[in-house]
Amino acid sequence: TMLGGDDDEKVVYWTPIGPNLQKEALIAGQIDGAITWEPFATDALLSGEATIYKWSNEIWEDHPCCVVAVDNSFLEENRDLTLRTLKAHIAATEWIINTIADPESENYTKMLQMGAEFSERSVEVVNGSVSNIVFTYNITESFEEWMRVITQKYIDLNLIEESVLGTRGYADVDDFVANYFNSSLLEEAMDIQPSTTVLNADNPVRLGYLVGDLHQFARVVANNDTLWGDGKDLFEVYGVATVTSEGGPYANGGAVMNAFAAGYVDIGYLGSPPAILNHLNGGVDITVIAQVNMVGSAIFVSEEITTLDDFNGKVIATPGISSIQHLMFLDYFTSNGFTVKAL
Amino acid sequence: MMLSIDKLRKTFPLEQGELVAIEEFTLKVDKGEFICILGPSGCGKTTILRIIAGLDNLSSGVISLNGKDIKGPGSDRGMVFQEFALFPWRSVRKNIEFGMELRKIPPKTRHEISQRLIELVGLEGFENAHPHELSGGMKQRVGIARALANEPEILLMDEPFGALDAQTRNLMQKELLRIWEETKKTVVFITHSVDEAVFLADRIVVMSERPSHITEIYEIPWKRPRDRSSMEFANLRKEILAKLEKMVKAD
Amino acid sequence: MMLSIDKLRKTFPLEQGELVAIEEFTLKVDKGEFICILGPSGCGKTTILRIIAGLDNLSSGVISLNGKDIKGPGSDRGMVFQEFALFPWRSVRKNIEFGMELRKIPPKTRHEISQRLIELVGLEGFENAHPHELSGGMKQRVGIARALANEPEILLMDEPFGALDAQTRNLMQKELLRIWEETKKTVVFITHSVDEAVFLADRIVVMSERPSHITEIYEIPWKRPRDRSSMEFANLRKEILAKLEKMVKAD
Amino acid sequence: MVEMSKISKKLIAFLKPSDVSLKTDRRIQFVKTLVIAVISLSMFVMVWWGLSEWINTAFLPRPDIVFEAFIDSFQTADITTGRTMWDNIITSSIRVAWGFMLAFILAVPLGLMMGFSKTFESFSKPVVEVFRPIAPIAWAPLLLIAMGGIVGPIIVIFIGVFFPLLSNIIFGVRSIQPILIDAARTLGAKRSDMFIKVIIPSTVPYIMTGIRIGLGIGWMCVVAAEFLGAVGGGVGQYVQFKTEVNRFDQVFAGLIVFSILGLSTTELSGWVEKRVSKRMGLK
Amino acid sequence: MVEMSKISKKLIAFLKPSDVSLKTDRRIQFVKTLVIAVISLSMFVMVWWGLSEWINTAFLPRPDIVFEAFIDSFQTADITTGRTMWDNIITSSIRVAWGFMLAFILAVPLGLMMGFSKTFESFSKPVVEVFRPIAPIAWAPLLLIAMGGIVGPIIVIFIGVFFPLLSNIIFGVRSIQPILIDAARTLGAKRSDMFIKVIIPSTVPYIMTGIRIGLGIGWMCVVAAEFLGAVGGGVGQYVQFKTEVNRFDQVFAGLIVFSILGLSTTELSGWVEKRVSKRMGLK
Ligand SMILES: Nc1ncnc2c1ncn2[C@@H]1O[C@H](COP(=O)(O)OP(=O)(O)OP(=O)(O)O)[C@@H](O)[C@H]1O
Ligand SMILES: Nc1ncnc2c1ncn2[C@@H]1O[C@H](COP(=O)(O)OP(=O)(O)OP(=O)(O)O)[C@@H](O)[C@H]1O
Ligand SMILES: [Mg+2]
Ligand SMILES: [Mg+2]
Repeated sequence: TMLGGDDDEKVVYWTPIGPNLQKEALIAGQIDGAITWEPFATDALLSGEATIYKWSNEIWEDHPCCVVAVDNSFLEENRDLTLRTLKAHIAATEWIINTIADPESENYTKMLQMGAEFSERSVEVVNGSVSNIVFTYNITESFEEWMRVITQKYIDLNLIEESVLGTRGYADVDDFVANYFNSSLLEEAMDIQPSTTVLNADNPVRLGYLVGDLHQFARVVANNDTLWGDGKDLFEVYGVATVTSEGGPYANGGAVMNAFAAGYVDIGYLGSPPAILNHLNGGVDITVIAQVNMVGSAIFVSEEITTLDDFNGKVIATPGISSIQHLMFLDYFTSNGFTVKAL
Repeated sequence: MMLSIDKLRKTFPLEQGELVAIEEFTLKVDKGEFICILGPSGCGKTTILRIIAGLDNLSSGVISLNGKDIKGPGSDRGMVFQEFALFPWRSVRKNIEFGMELRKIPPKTRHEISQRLIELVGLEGFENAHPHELSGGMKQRVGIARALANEPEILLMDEPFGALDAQTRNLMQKELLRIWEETKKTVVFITHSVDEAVFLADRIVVMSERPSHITEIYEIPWKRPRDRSSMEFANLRKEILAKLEKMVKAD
Repeated sequence: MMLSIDKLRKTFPLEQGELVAIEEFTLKVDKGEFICILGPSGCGKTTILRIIAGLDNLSSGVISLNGKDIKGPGSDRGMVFQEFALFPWRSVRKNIEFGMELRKIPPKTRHEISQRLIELVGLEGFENAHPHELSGGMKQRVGIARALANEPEILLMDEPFGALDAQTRNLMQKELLRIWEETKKTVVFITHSVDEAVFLADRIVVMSERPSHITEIYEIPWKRPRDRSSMEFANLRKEILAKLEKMVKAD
Repeated sequence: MVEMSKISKKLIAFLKPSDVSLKTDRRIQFVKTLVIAVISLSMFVMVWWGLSEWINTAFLPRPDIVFEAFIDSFQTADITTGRTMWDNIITSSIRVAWGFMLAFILAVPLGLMMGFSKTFESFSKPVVEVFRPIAPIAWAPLLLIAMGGIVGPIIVIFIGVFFPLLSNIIFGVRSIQPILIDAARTLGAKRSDMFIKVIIPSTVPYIMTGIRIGLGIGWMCVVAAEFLGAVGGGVGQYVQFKTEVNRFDQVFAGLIVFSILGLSTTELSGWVEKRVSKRMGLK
Repeated sequence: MVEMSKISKKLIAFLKPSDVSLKTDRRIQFVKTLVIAVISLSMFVMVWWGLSEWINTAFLPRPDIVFEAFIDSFQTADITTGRTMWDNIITSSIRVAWGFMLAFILAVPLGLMMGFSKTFESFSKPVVEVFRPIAPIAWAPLLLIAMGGIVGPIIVIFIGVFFPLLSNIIFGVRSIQPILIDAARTLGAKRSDMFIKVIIPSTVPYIMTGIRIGLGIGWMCVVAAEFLGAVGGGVGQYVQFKTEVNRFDQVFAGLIVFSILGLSTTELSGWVEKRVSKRMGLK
């Protein structure tokens, strides 16, 4: 609307806007669409102000999304706490999967309320959202294959220089993925049993996560202290006290990585691409130890946009450069012949 | 009779009370006369000149030029300042033409007049120089030419040669007399140098310390150029010096 | 014989070639003598004084004090500057004590000496004033006291009274003679005022225009205080003035 | 300042020549200035009020609402940050103080050396000149990540204060009247004496000027650093958060706080400058 | 500048008295300065290189890598912004130019009036003094929202340039030697003559100084505004985005660009200042 592309060149503009503000920006006419995480895609859709151009599953089929990462020095000194935190993540994820499977249950209602409270969106929106997200925790073969693909995409887009792999001590992309994504802790964590006492009451694990991101619902559920008895939350059930890290919740995965770098975060929920990007570029010393979800993002647009060509000259909001949504946006439009420009 | 100052009194307000700078000053100056004013530092010489120029107001008394009361500055009186007060961004010629520009004199006439004045004060070749490129003596020549350009009836000069070295000063005194004789202006000239006053003046007005009045007026009927080494010169010089020194000593 | 300057020559480098400031300067100054140097502007008077002070280097020649070559400044020569050159952040007393501080003289002695000097130059009551609170004459008294505080054998004065008004200047000349008679220092005094030179000096050294040399040395055996209005004073004054004016005219 | 009053006196005299005594003149002038100031500020508030009613945009809240938000920000801890305005003011001030101290400790000796020794200057100037032209705020994003949200902002402020301070000190040393150096030499000063007894004291007024200018830039830097993600509060963070949630009354309250803080800083350093000048006998 | 060379000559002479002619001295000095500068900069690069190898952090990339990123940023459009460094430089410069022009157009007449008329000053000063102490960057978040990402940054720069310019102009009018006013009056100058023929010309050097200082602050403002969300590119935006993706080699490339731009601006305005002074006969 505001900026036209050249005649023979298709241009799409982007601007960083937090997902929780994107719908308002669209209504105010500042943007023509946005790529976003749930529940904000469903929220925009249900508001009647926008349509979904594509779900992320239609762009990258069955793509992984968020992961859990741990600061390496924290891991070294607090392996037990890390495992216990991980166990709570697993338990919470399983609870979500089971709950979604039974929409009639009391838990399902509770879950929607939790999601609504966390994301500051309505129960209806949350209800719509959860079916778009695939919750999981295992680090699988196909996950690792996707990580290789994403790393390669970053290299191809020159957001990562290939030589930096060597600088960080990896032989190649395969070596990087094999080492950086560590499934062994998950296996160890499976056997963890609940603890009667909280082991780190004075020194809670500092959790980083994103603003209103329902992909990271497991963390929300695990932090809920009405589900698990004795007024404890699920982390405490496994003996771990937690706290939201300094400056959190964050606007995007890059911010989580920067908070890791600044030493504010012990364990963090974030998208897998920023975990790759800022680890390789910024040397942020962490390891990815679990998956969180797959798919569950979307491009929503104003009614002016129905076809790919309609994007020419339009402004699309992304959560920020180092987010999976931004990478997907870049990949989708550049591979479809667009020039991508920052607004 | 052209300039008449009658019972001039000037006070400046202080935090507490007021400072009587000039108690009483009465003087009549004839057309074409060369008057020097001498007096101890701070006695009000500059103040009087500024009042004549219309830059300051008097507290009481009457001051008139050709019968008309002086109210504010006017181009009938030209002033030459000890600090030169040239406009640094204007060339020599432009400085001299300043007053004429204000009087809307056409550029051609302006140029002719300024050319004549530049020759009069001996600044040929420096027409386009800026003040910072000139020596003190040259600056003061510009100051004089600028004052003359308005064709004032009276020239007010406040220690114009005070900042010059001895040799340049002597030269400038002779130049001034030459110009004075050529232009026939009335001159009121302030100086600290008794020597200079005796060399230049038709009449020397000696002022007392503050609150000041006129203590003495010396008439000097000698013709010019005067001989500094003559007996009469030395004697008058000595007499006036003694008078001034007594005033400072009493301090 | 105390100060000996032999065939001093001083050049300054220019963009192209060099400027010969002083062609040749030869002079011997006796202990306790009062020497005045006169000469046209730019002839190198200041340069000579600075070379004696050790602030500048000579290009060729020999200059020695009591038989020892002068290499750099030293507290055996005190300098008084035309621009006063007082340290603005130091009080009168602290300015005077500057040199003594450097020589690590204990505070008590320092205080005694500075007190004596303050009395000598007549600055009682202004011990704790800062330079900006003083008049020009008072500043120069501090400059003299400061130079004397180092008990130099020779006092170098570069137009010390140039910035003062006529009356103050006359007073300061008398004061200087009084101090000179009390302290018996050797003095080399630069001035532009022939009057001042004749009033003060044992010998007057007159320099030529650049490239300069000594044109004449006048011995003045008259006793002090000298009478400015005496015939001999006026005559000598006239003679020297004529000589200087001729030089400037030739310019 | 001296010239100011001189010329304005001159100009007033020119505008309406009168022989009213200066003393009365000064009093009248003062009262007049005060009355005009009050009229001026009231008119300003009225125009603001009128504009905000007329344009009717959230971006320009009414003065009374802003005033309320201003008062409230001091009385109650804000829900988003958990801090009162006092806390924020203290945080921002401590940051500026730290950055300033670091800059002072480094700039003073470095500046004196650079001004004094040509060789040392030839050596350090090229490097200084690489860094000096970079707007200090340009370092903020990098430093906030590399040094974290606590030390990072302080370093940004340090950079901001350092260069004006350094330039002023070097300029101060260079501005010493050569004649004072000469005078000290004839009085027997050796190199170290010169440094301690002549160069440092005569550079003090320039250091003071550098401090005043540096503090102004220091405030700009703290604002920027807090906008960009300083950790631990601060007035800038308050304004940033309040902008995000569109509480423009509180944003304006924050701006008023900045105005007061900026004014206090310049007034304070101006006052110190004057006192020091006076103590050093520099009028 | 005059004092600088004067005193440093004096100081050199003091450090090692010698009668080497000044001409040779100057040449030797120049070559020496150059050699030392080269050594200094090489040492700087070497220390940087060594440090980055030693600390081995992504925050301090090796100089050769930064240099490569610098060159590359001019040659290829960046994938995140879709712009080359040239585009960014042009965008930032145009912003500064706009903000500067607005400030100039407003500050010059206002400053002249405030300096000239005491009454006008009493009236406008209180309002100016409310706004002046607010760090211009503090307005950025509000203005970026209220005015958008294109006009907003320009207004921030405008605010940044306006106040130093205004202060310098007022100070310039106040610094006019009263004696020049007197001289003009005795030559018959009326009020309007005084303004046009005395006050404006003698204020020009102060305006030039205000411009130089203002442009420095203008660059700080453009950087901050671009960090905080200006629309349409800019070097600040580049640095901001590159920081987010932790491409610190490119961040440093951006900082080098800032250094060059800042230096060019001061050099340029210094050159204009000199030329104007010369043309106006102010040496
Ligand atoms: N604007 C003023 N306000 C108050 N006092 C003033 C003002 N102008 C002059 N004076 C005082 O009036 C007295 C006379 O000053 P004036 O400048 O006329 O003396 P002068 O004879 O010219 O001295 P000098 O020989 O030093 O130039 C001095 O005591 C001075 O301090
Ligand atoms: N550092 C320097 N470099 C080049 N030329 C110099 C230097 N110092 C002095 N000169 C030149 O040497 C000559 C003598 O200068 P000096 O200051 O000694 O003269 P002076 O007799 O003291 O003059 P005045 O009476 O005006 O004080 C002048 O032509 C001056 O320009
Ligand atoms: Mg006077
Ligand atoms: Mg000299």
